[in-house]
Amino acid sequence: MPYAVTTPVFEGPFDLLLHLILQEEVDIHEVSLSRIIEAYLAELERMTEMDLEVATEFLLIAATLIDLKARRLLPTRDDGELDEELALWEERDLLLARLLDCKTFKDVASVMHDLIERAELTHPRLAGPDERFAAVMPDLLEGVSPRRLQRAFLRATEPKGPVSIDLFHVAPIRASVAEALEFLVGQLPSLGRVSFRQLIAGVTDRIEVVVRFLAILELFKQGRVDLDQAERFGDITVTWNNNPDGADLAPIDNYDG
Amino acid sequence: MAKTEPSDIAPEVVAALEAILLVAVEPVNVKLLAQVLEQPTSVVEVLCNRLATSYDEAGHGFQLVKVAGGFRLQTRPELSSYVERFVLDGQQSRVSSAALETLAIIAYKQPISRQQISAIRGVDPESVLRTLQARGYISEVSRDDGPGLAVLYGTTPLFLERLGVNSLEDLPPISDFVPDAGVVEALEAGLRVVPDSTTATADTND
Amino acid sequence: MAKTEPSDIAPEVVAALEAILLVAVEPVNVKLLAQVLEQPTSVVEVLCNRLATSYDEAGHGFQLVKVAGGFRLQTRPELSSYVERFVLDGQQSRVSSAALETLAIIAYKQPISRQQISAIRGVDPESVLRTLQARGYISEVSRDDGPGLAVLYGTTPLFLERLGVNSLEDLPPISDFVPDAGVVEALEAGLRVVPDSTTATADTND
Repeated sequence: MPYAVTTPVFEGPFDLLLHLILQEEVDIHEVSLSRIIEAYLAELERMTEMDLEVATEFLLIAATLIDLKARRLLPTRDDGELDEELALWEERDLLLARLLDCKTFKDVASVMHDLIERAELTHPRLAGPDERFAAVMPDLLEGVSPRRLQRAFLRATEPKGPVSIDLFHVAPIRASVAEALEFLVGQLPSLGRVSFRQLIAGVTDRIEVVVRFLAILELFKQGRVDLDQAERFGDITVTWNNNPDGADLAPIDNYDG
Repeated sequence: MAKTEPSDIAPEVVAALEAILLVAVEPVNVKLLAQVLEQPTSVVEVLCNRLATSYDEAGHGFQLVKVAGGFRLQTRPELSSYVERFVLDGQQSRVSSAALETLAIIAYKQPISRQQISAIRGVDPESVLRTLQARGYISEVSRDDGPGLAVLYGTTPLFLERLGVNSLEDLPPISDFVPDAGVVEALEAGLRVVPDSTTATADTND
Repeated sequence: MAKTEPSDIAPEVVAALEAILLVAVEPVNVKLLAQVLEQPTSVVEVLCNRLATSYDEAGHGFQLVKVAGGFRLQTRPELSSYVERFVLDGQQSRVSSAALETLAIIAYKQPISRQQISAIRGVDPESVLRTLQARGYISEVSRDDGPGLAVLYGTTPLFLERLGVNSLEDLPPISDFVPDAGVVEALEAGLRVVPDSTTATADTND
């Protein structure tokens, strides 16, 4: 039997996170992240009837936030644990991309709501042809016996069992960093120097942009490319490193979309 | 109190009359129209007749006629060949299994509301009801006396005729029904924890 | 053969068009109308639009609109209070906001798997998908060819009918909804990674 997966107030962890950041208008220059985490944990506690999957999602995001906060509190070292910092940016960018998607469709949903409301003011003609045409109507019941009608009734009223094997957990993740890497390694050597914007030309899915960006970071980590960004929010120039030590690409972590 | 003359009637009331006639599936009697429009029945009667005349004069493909104690919009007789062609061309000729299940529920449980059917099938039967009603197999038989005054559906004489039975009593009984092997299996499958590849192919169509 | 101009059309064809629209229970596409009326689709399209305009101008209580890929007769929105008083059963139960958001994702990203929807919403949409499917707003349109053979969902014509739009292209483009710079900035700031000390001074130079 289905179970409700909604908490009374928030429809999932993104919903809460969006609300906290956008509606609460927490002071973003001071303690934003810790306030968000606190509220998050409070919400988690409030979920008395816990659904395991939802709770896991909530926890996962709370953990990510705590991670972000914790690193912010640590002093930066100039020699920098570059890998760690990159990983942190990756986490944040994924979260940000998902939040933006979530926000986009929340706004779409409200427009759809308005469309439905407007459409409900009209009522279609449903009467169909009148009895004068009964003789012409093709007989839909041709070949239907009383026995078959009985069977249809029994089928309709029997308790419903599970109809199919649930393959939810093995459904493919479309945007994979490995695939993006493969694509980039195929393209970059011939391009030499190219802007990130060019590399994502024609990509419409935000998550794919993020994944492609992560792949670039991965290449940077492995010394395959050099990155240069002239100004904040400016375009990033990617330069293929032509003479690496000849080693194959190291295995990479996979990120969940 | 001054008597309302049809000539004083706001155009909106005439438009509302047309709107109601458009959505009505069965002929609507003047009393009901009068109630919804908040006008005296005599005025509504005049308005209906006037509307009928104006449709005739404008040469519309539909007409407003008084049948079975009420007014209804229907197609003009001269155009029946087009309507027949449309009815024959535009529709599939076999009942879908969803439609048959809905029809079976109505046959055995009538009078029954859309909500009740939905509760049994787990699916909103709206579009199926449209089809079945358009085919004349079911009709609105009454209104529930609950708060929503929901429309209750039942089967028609045409349905019995097409099924080749004399009356509803001649349908195979379902009350003394003992679940057969298939149902027992389905119930067991519902309780099974480990996914079983056989369930995917166990769907037996008649 | 001489090209048929809508102006040459016999009044009977227009009347027949009206008759067909009156008996249709679903939006009728122009191709079917053209077939039954034995006219080119371009002519039928013009006739339908002309009819729609003439109904508007004459102030009838009904209108002709293009919805879900076809033309249908429906009541004019301004008269909804009258019609609702008459049609008591037609009330749809509300679509929840969770269902609407899921529906929005499916509408713009179809075909899409449950897993992909979950990635966007952060919530497994299983029960919502079941509800939407039961209502006939979405259906399983295909299978992913990846290893999981995940079911892919898409919206149905009934969904378009409920929204009162003719096709998916009539929905506002998704680019209209991409959060603006202010929102992106707020989110970025809320999820700031860089230690506070460095950003505290860096935010004056935009």
